[in-house]
Amino acid sequence: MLHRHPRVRLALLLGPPMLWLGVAYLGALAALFVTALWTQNGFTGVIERQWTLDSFRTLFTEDVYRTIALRTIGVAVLVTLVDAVVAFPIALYMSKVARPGLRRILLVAVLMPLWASYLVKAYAWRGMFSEGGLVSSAFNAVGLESPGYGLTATVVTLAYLWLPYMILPIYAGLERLPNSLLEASADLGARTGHTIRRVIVPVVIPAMVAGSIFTFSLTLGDYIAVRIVGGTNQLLGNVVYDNVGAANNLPFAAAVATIPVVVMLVYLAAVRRTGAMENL
Amino acid sequence: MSAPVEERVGTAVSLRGLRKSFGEVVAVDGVDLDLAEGEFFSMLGPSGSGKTTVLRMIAGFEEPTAGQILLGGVDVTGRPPYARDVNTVFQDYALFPHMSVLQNVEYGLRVKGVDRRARRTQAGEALETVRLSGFGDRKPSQLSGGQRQRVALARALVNRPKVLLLDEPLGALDLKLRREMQLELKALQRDVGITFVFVTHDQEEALTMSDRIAVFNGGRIEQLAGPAELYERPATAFVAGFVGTSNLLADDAAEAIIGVPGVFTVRPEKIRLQPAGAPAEPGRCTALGVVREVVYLGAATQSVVDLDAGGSLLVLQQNEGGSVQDKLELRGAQVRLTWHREHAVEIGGQ
Amino acid sequence: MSAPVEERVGTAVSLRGLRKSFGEVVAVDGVDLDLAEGEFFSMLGPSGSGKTTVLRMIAGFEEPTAGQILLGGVDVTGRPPYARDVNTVFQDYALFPHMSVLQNVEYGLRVKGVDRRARRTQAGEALETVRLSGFGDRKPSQLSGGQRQRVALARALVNRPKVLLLDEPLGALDLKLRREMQLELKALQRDVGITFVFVTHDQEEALTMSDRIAVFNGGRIEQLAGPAELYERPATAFVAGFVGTSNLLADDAAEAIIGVPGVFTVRPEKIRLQPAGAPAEPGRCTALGVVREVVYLGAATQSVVDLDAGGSLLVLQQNEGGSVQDKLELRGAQVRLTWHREHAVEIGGQ
Amino acid sequence: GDSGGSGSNDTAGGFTPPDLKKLETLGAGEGKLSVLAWPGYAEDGSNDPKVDWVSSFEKETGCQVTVKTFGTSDEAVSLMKTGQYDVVSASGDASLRLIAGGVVEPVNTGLIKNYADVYPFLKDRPWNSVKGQMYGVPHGYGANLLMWRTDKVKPAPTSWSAVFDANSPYKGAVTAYDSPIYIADAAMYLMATKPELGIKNPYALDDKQFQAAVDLLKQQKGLVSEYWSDYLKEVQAFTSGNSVIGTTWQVIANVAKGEKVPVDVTVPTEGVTGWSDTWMLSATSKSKNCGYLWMNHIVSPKANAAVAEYFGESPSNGKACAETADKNHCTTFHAGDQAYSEKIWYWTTPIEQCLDGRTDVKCADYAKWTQAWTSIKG
Amino acid sequence: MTLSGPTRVVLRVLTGLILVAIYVPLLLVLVNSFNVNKTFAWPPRDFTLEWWRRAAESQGALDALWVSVRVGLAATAIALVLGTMIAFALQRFSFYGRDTVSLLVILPIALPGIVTGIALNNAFRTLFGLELGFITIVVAHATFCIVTVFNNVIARLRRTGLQLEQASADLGASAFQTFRLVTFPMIRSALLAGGLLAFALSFDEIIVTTFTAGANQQTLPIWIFNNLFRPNQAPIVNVVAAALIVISVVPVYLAQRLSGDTDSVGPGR
Ligand SMILES: Nc1ncnc2c1ncn2[C@@H]1O[C@H](COP(=O)(O)OP(=O)(O)OP(=O)(O)O)[C@@H](O)[C@H]1O
Ligand SMILES: Nc1ncnc2c1ncn2[C@@H]1O[C@H](COP(=O)(O)OP(=O)(O)OP(=O)(O)O)[C@@H](O)[C@H]1O
Ligand SMILES: [Mg+2]
Ligand SMILES: [Mg+2]
Repeated sequence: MLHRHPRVRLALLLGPPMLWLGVAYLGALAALFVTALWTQNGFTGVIERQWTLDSFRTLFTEDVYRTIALRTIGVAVLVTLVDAVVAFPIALYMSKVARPGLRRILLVAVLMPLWASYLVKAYAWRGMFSEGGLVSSAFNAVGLESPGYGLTATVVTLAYLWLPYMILPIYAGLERLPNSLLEASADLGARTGHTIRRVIVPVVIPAMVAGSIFTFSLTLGDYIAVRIVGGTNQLLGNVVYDNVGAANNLPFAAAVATIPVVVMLVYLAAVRRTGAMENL
Repeated sequence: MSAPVEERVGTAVSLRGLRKSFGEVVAVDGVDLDLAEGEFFSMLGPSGSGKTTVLRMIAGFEEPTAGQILLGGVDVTGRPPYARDVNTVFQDYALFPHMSVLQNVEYGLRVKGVDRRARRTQAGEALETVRLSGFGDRKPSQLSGGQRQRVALARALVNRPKVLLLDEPLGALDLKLRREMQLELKALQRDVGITFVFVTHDQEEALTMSDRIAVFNGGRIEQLAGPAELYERPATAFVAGFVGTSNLLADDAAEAIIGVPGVFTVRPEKIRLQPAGAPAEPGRCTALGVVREVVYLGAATQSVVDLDAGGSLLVLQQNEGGSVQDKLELRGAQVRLTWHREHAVEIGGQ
Repeated sequence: MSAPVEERVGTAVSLRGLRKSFGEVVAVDGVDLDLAEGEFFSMLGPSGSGKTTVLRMIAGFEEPTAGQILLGGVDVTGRPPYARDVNTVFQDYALFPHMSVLQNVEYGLRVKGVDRRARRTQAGEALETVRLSGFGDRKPSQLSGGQRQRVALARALVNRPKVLLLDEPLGALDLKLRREMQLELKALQRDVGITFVFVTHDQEEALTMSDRIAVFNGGRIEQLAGPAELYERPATAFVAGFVGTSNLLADDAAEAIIGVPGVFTVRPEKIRLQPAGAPAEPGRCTALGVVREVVYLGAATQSVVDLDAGGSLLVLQQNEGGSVQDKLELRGAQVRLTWHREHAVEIGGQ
Repeated sequence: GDSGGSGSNDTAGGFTPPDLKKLETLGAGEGKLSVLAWPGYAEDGSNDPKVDWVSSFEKETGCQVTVKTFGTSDEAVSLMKTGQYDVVSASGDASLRLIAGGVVEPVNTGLIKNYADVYPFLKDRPWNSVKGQMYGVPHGYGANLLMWRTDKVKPAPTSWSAVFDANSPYKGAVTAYDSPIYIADAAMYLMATKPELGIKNPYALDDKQFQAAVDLLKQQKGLVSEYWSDYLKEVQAFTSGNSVIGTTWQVIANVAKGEKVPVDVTVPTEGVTGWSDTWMLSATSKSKNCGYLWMNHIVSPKANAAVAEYFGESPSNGKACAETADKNHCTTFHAGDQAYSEKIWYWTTPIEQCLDGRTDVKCADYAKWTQAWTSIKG
Repeated sequence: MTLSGPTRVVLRVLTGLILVAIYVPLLLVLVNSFNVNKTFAWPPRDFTLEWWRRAAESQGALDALWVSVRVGLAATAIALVLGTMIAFALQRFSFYGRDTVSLLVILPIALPGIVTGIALNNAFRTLFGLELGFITIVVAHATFCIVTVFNNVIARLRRTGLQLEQASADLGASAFQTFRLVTFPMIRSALLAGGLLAFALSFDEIIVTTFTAGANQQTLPIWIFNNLFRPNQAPIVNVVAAALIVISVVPVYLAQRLSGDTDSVGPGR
């Protein structure tokens, strides 16, 4: 029966997940952003359903939000770059140098930190960045001033936390890259640097972009790590959190939340063509 | 077909006692070879016989366990691939998927630092050589198998290497295309005059194209000769079987028919199939038998004849004239097979 | 070779006005066919000519855009694959990698609910038929290409289908193995008596194995005939070129040599190559020319002769005797080509 | 004196809470109770078997307790509004919002036996009552003190100027509490140092006063190494020396001293802010009897002592002082010391109607405070 | 030999350094779980087993672990079903809006967690009238876990193609038999890899969980979060984290072995 009706089969397959994602999830998002156009009673925190652009007006007129948004995007970019730079050699080693046995062990080694609590890892970095901690000892040993708590520490900690999400897609991308391409490059006279630059990097870029979707979105939404190692800095996540969790001002929180959402949607649209979506 | 090796100017490639083992497996077990400049040299052998491994050692992808590799008289054994004046055409072509056809072909010049304009010109010429002008802007994924094969060829040739290594370059093509590419490749080699080292497991391909052929078996060279000698005078039963159909006469049958004990091979096309009553000819061996099977091949007809003396022989008859039906009706008939005494080649039993 | 179709008991497969289009592309453009029970039927044609699509429609993987499919006289056009009494041997075998050889072979019986013991017995027999007893416990990945091919065959045959569909089943095998498997497959088909529908783009393969051959071109059947007729009497230039080497004589050359204007084809093996001074024979066409190229093929030698009257002809000579060197030295020589008048076949120009 | 004592003003805000009925008689327990509490206020032994004042309650009353904790007062408010919790330990900066929003209901203190023992100066205050009607049971209180590293900060500070003055020698090592309510600390400092602003109550700031406090905090940001919101972070910062001076809670100082960190605390001359927490009952609770039983239990001497000691604050029940393990606890935390308590400006939710009684101006409400806090941190 | 000798050496050294950088913080956590200092001041004054002893007695940690495991399993199960369905729909059918669907699948992971968190929190309470609790955590987690399963399964489907299923139908198997005997075994290892990653993602999620957990359910990360803010509890958190790292080797390694091909483990691929 079904075999005659591919449309019916498709509907049966897509129906439940689309109800979940398309109706429930998208619906929740839509409801949130509708809330951004309402207002709340500042004292009781009760949402009043009157249409107003006040939240957005505040968001765009106060410089501080632009500063925070730019800072957050900057941190996300840096975290992504650090992760890409760090993940590349280890992924390359795993996929093209290590033997299968070692490869498996390395993969486990890279995945394992995912199971150690996020908070505990962040506090471990707090310890390392504190005065007298490992990082500052290392800096002092070479005669430099330790960066201490601040944006540097935030970038390092976030990059550390999201590293596995960058390594895995790059590794998978390199795994799919046939060895014969590397051999062909060497055969045509290219030294290793050339081969990496001209053959390996262009081919793994989609994988890196796939990883960057994770690092970007996770950074844009984070408010905890920056509180632990960020010194006096705050990111967009903190503003959203403070307004919803603290001030109970959901309309304004929703308005602020549109910033990372727009950033991510623009980013997704931009990377769509690279084929990154296939590499997630 | 080609001048004997000795007359050539120089030696392009020399392999001296080349060995390679992967752990327990001995892939290449002592190979000595000298390839002349401009020669079309083929390595033929069954799967796993070590052909690819030899090629990869020449290219520098694999380090020999023992032995030396000389290119133009210079020992290059320890050098990395990019420091060797050889290029490879890979079986799967290994075209860079993110570059256009032109960029692929330019690649070798680009990494050597040839300037943009010179690069364009030379790459354009190379593409013309393989009849792909106008395809420069395409991506490899937009080409057919045969076209990709030609891009791989152009990419290697543009560097004017001393030696071109080809690992079953036609293996992925279909029969008709393969035949066409064989002719093209051979003509190209003649034009550019570069030494070709060609790996294949297709005996017809090797016979058609090569100046000399090395037959590999178990990591060693079983016989090294020109196509005709290899085909007409196989040194071992293995070669006889691998290069052409193995038509063996052994033991009693050999004694009865040829008059001497031993193992002999007779190529099917050397055998004449006659009515049983036909008169014996002097100087020809004769065997009586019954036709078990007749297969029409188009240009020829192949018959299997069970010999009265034991064993059976394949006979190939060109379909020059006469009706197909007549030939097919021979099935079950008594026949006489004859061949020149010299065409029964004694082979080192194995 | 085989009895004419009319004598057969029944019709295994009938295709009536079969069409299939994918969007704009018309893959199959009106095909009518009747296949007899027990027939070995081949579909031959270049890439993209629609062979696979026809096969997939018979198997039920593709719904025809128009037309009907009858199996044993019953219209099965709308039925799903599992409700058709046909089985398929796929080009890449499509063996289930997670099952052992035995489990693969048993699969069809298992889903039909045949009990364990009966299943074992029948699968064992099928493996024996393809000479793979003792391999039942291996995984497909532990088999060579030829062995996998035989497992795929056993897996299909164990169901005793009315019709077996084979889509280039030998395409992935190397030359030597392919020849062996051709013989085996043909013998097997004779033993089990099942109708085989065999897709190939290798003309030699089709000629060797088939009772009848349909030559496809652009989604249509160009010629449908037995091997000998197809080869000796091609209906069109396309068939002449695709089945064997196309040796065309046209225009002035035809007028000069054969005496009538038109397009003629002569098979290379029908042509006799003689010294230019040899006497003309009655009843034979004659053409003078110069040997441009000689290629040694092992069992035969192929020459390209440029005709004085224009055009060129390929000539195939079986290497029955004489030295190879003599033949190769003919390059550049003046020669006379002759053939029986009847072997110049006039074809419908295209 | 009157310098502190937000308590002197009994007419809180002047808003009218929703008209809700309080319970008149106590019935049998409903068998379960959902508690929303500051971490450390409702310990059931699951984190440390020795720290448990919930199990005994469950045994006595048959009310099975589930505990959810929150990190800031604001979180408490939003969680309470879900209606999933029966009782909450609300600080002064949350309580009025809960009352005004109709989230919690008036409490009949007559039904709570231990209420009688609660220090009188904690009863009927603007953050736990409206127009003389109590909305909960006072539970414990404490001050936001000034803490410093005795080895790094010399001489010992006596004024908040050490953390507010632009020329503070401790630039880059100052820490401050990470919450909008911290604006009150700045206002309190200005009350003493800039009398011309006319600040009477740090929780009632008109635009000019508010702006002055915000500007002070923006200037302070240059001195701050980090803002803290949890114990661990501050103790670590003082241990490592990343912070050497800043606002703190007594309990944090105790932990730090326990870890042999050389720190000391004081009540600076300008006064301090602080908290006084109240257990309140959800208006939509289905377990109100258990809620009353809980409120009674939690201010009972034993439980009140246990909480005060574990959390590090002053108990609200004088009898608790006899039950503490550390006999000096009540002394350390100035329990029952009305004069000390009067010096504390307890956290109160800033609302538009000025809490200091002014009616000619509008005061900055908490939403403004929140947005200002974001812009202070930048 | 695809890369030159020196490059291999450089890569080996870099890999070593990166692994050190990955494991130093984890090692620190382990060491701190023995640190007598309650706020794990560095360097440790002395070591103690006290925290391990107290952790072993901590019912709260065990309860939270159990909640996390149940949430992880439930969310993974849902994600397996939904992710597989979408993968099949996208791989086996061409229809208008395919791109939109594939975008929709990655949206929950591509949008910051706090957005997903407050959106779901708001929707659960106001739109669906659900009480926050176990179910809401599971729903939220499943939403962003779908993508990992989807990616693994669709990559596998792309690689295996349709032919095995056609072969099965050809041999007489019904659609259900084909799924049971051929399709499912073919995607099993991809399901395992995707499921493992989904579980890991759910297991350590804190932001979305903060907004979707009710009063009575705390997952392990939430428990950790709360206990870091409790005097004297922080060291126990270190113990729990250290124990988790050690224990996690087992499922990760087993999954690697079972899935056979190493390449199929990834946030997808
Ligand atoms: N990297 C390797 N590691 C281990 N064994 C190898 C490796 N490369 C080749 N071998 C083994 O060496 C032997 C020779 O392999 P090689 O690839 O040279 O054969 P070949 O003649 O090219 O065969 P084919 O026709 O199948 O390509 C085989 O037994 C093969 O299994
Ligand atoms: N699923 C499909 N969608 C669109 N076009 C298709 C599809 N399948 C086949 N075609 C087109 O139909 C035509 C016939 O294809 P078919 O596979 O039947 O050829 P074939 O004769 O089997 O070729 P080959 O020898 O390459 O296998 C081709 O042009 C092909 O591109
Ligand atoms: Mg090889
Ligand atoms: Mg096909």
